[in-house]
Amino acid sequence: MFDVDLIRKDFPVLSRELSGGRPLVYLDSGNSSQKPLQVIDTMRDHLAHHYSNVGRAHHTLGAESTAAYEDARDLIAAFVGAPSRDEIIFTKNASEALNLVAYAFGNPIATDERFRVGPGDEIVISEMEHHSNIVPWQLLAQRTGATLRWFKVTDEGRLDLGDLDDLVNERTKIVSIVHQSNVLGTINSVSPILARAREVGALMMLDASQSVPHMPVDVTELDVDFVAFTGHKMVGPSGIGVLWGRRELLEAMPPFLGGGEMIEAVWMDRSTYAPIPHKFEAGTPPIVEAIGLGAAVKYLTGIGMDDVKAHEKTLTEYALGALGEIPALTFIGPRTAISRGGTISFTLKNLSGDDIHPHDVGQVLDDAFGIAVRVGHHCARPLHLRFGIPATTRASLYLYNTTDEIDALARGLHHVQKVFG
Amino acid sequence: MFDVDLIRKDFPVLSRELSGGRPLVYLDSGNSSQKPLQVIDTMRDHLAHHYSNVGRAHHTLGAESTAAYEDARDLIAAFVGAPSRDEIIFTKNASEALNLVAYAFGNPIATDERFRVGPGDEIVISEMEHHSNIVPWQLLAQRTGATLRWFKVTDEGRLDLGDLDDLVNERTKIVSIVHQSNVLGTINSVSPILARAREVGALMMLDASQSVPHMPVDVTELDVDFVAFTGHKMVGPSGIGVLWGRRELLEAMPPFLGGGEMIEAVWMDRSTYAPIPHKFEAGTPPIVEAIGLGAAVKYLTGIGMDDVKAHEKTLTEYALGALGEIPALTFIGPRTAISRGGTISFTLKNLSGDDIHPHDVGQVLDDAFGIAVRVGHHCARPLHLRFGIPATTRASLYLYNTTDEIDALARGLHHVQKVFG
Amino acid sequence: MIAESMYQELILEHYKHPQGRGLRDPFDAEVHHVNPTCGDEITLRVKVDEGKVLDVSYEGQGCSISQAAASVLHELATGSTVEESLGVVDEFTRLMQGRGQVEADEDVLGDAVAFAGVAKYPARVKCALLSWMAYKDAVVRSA
Amino acid sequence: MIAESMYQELILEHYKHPQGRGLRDPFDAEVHHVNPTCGDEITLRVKVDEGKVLDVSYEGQGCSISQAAASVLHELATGSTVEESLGVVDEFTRLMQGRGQVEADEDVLGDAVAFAGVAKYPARVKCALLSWMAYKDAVVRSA
Ligand SMILES: Cc1ncc(COP(=O)(O)O)c(C=O)c1O
Ligand SMILES: Cc1ncc(COP(=O)(O)O)c(C=O)c1O
Repeated sequence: MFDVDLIRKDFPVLSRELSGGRPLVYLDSGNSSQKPLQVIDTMRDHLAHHYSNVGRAHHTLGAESTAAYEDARDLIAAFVGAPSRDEIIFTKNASEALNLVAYAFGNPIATDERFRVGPGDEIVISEMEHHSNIVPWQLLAQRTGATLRWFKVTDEGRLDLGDLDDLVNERTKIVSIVHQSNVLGTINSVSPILARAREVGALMMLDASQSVPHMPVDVTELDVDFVAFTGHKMVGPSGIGVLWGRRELLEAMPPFLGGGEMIEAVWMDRSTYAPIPHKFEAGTPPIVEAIGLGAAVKYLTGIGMDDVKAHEKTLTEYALGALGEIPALTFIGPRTAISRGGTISFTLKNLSGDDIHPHDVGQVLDDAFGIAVRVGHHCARPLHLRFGIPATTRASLYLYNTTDEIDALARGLHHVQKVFG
Repeated sequence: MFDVDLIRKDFPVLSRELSGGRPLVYLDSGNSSQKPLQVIDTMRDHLAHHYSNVGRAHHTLGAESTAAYEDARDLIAAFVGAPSRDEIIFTKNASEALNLVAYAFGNPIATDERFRVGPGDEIVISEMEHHSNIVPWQLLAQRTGATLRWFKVTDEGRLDLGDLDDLVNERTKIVSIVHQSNVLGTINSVSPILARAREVGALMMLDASQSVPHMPVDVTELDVDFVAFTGHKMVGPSGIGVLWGRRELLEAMPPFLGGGEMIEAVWMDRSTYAPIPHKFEAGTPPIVEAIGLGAAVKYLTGIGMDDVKAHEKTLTEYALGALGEIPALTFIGPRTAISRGGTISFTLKNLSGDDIHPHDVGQVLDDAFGIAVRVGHHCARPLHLRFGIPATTRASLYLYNTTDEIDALARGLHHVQKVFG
Repeated sequence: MIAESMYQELILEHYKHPQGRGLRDPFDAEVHHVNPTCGDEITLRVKVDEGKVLDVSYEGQGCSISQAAASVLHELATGSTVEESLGVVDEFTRLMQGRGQVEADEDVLGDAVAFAGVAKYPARVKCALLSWMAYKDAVVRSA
Repeated sequence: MIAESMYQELILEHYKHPQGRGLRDPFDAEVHHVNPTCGDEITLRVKVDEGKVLDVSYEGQGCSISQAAASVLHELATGSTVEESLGVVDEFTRLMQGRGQVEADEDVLGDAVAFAGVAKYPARVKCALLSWMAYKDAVVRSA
């Protein structure tokens, strides 16, 4: 049984009192989530009693560290339904995972036709992407002369697939799209885009940084080619991210970072590379961080991702209702809890109709009530440009949030309107 | 006063008993070091009470996390004498730092002449490099058609500078050399190479992964252009490394990984980039890991790097003496403690003169006595090829090691000779 | 509201009743500065005569911090000497970039000391500095 | 020496007294396998007749695990059927790649069960498997 009060006890920071006696109301999990004791103590225990470098273990600590690190890979593979544990590549965050794939294209070392990119070739993203799924592709386009194109976003905050057949065409090498928007909350439906990508022989990548933490995600069912996500948003530690990719593609890609662990044999003038996943894990990996992420997915699995999703859906409906009643509050993103997650962005005016800058909203919420929201463009500036606003206020919900906290937010926003009235 | 017994109390794992009642004798710090409570608890406390994403903080936890993360940058800048904190770039390990610099070269986006690389241009490394300072340059050479060249190593395990003027010449774009060898222990003298590099207008990078943990290193004094090192070898956590570079060069380099935090403004078709250090820190950084590394350098500074160095010198002299008495043991690397650190590699025969494979040496040391050494090529296969051996056994010393542990190693090696006699 | 709040009464006052707002003639230099990360903008003019700042006029949009900072700047700079005012700019910059660890010199800063709480929030420091950097730029160009 | 030691008496015995070592004629296939990470090498020949393994002969260098594994392989495979021996190879591979979490089937593996402790050390698994993979390869080529 999902019991949010019990869950909250696992997260020490949630019972913290901020200066001035403000209880913490953490509504910024879309930015980064808090960590349960189960994760924190797993990391602490490993650091204190079992730590060593992994991979080339010929001693007890090395064997323990390696086992824990590779067990984490198993746990994560199972968590996202990867057909093979070898397809789980540990990176430092989702951004590295996205860059890793982007750097595989147009690399003179790449021999596989699918990764050749030059002038005339096209890369397709969307207007609702996080900068981490925009800039790597811009850089790729600049390096190779390829053309970057993108899906538009509708006024309701959905992907505009009207020009799908034009956008994704025979020149397209890869389509990389966010699974759940970190601003709008929109969950994109993958299959129509994937079908078109397959039709024209393009590869498809999903930025699942905001979906894997919040709902059951199965890469086999999704059937795309690459999926990126990040540990710190899913009750795991910072410093660890994941790239899942199809074995066959990962094997066809050139190496990215060179160094220890990713090699098979090295001579001064040439090298051969280790099989996946190690081929893409150069140097000492984020060992304790991977182990922490393993503990995180164990924790989430223990609770059940279906229940996490259901809880967040209830909260989202409640929040859309409660915030929707605030006069002069405008949602940016879907107004109903259908095909959307618990990431709720909005703009706010005072009762005379003047804009209140999100910076001011966020700071007063924190100052006065200890409510943590994110304000700004949330690393999705083009999306804000599209809506003609410099910034929004964003409340993002997670398994440990409550309707009381949403009530507190609503009260806080009324107060903000008074302060800047 | 340096007191190794007190220091050992800070490292919980050092009082661990392995199965069968073996006390742990950890002689594998060159691979990865153990962590003191000061580091472990700093990380734990941050994760449990202050954690949030950094950078765009508009709430209390965000401000606390950002302050801790940026304070760590200050601590590390001070630790290596960086002229400016902005020159300290957090990476996931030393390997990423080395790759970051290698990818700056021959990138079509690079506009600065010094980073243009193509056929006819040369890159110089050495035969004693770790794979992480070989493979990135091989990949660069393959991407661009440039030529990779290298210093040879003498029988004593020193860099052979005999052909310095030929190797480093007008065609050389960059020289990247290890500061202290992770196999031989050799500390390379930087100035003759640097002088020649300056003469011909080449840049110079140091792989200081094995020097920064073990002696005072001052990047301003060294006067090179780039220095890479890694947290996990200097009593810090996994998942964090550092690139130091001259401001002027870091500013001239193209961005490496694209994404959140490294931008100034993003449009769909172009971006401008944040000033250093953030320009090279795409995505959510290893926040808690950087904070842990800050605690690590605080710890090392508290003890004093001069004392750490002196302690290790004493141990190294003792170890060279004690192991030197074992019949049929051959050192690979300098036989005296002059210009060398406490990384001691060797091969071993049994008393009938047959080679004992290092794998067997390491495993029996662990099995029988709980002694952790590293065996294999230590990610420096070309160096082993140069000495005509597939592998060595390596004992690497750190501030928490004792002469008793070296005695245990010597006894252990005698036992190994008996087992495989 | 807690004691160390960033939102001092004074900041809100200046935000709601900005001093000297509006672009005026005559002027020696006009600059336009933008904070691309949050979209705050300011257009600022200075009129200088014999080392004295005769007017600082401006128009802009952004959060209360950036707007109030421009208003306070107007008050402090107008009527003082260029040299004095640049001294205040330097002290204000030092305070803002001190990550909450720098003690503000109230004698130099006057009302601008109300912004001390901003220094703890790196993302807000740029808001506070926007108009001040624009002013420095404008003064240099007016010379 | 501790109980769960990787160095079972049996492994050391085979290492010190390798069975069937040396390259012999006649043979149907010869292969040469290398473990590039640690430099272990093996040259291995098989002689097969009507589905029966008549001889497995080999020459190699490397650590005790890789050498003993070849010796044990020789004992198990020689005289058995190709099919049976490949079953043993599969079970041995499963054990080695089980990261210490797989229960060995002693009935199938016989003496090779002594290598169970190796599975905990990923870096050593390749040593144990070197000759067995070479054998599988040779059998395929001999067909
Ligand atoms: C000399 C040297 N360079 C580079 C590295 C790579 O460091 P990391 O594995 O942290 O990337 C190491 C250690 O593994 C090393 O010893
Ligand atoms: C949708 C989306 N993609 C990518 C990222 C980047 O993740 P990270 O910062 O861990 O690299 C984020 C979060 O910041 C995100 O929300």
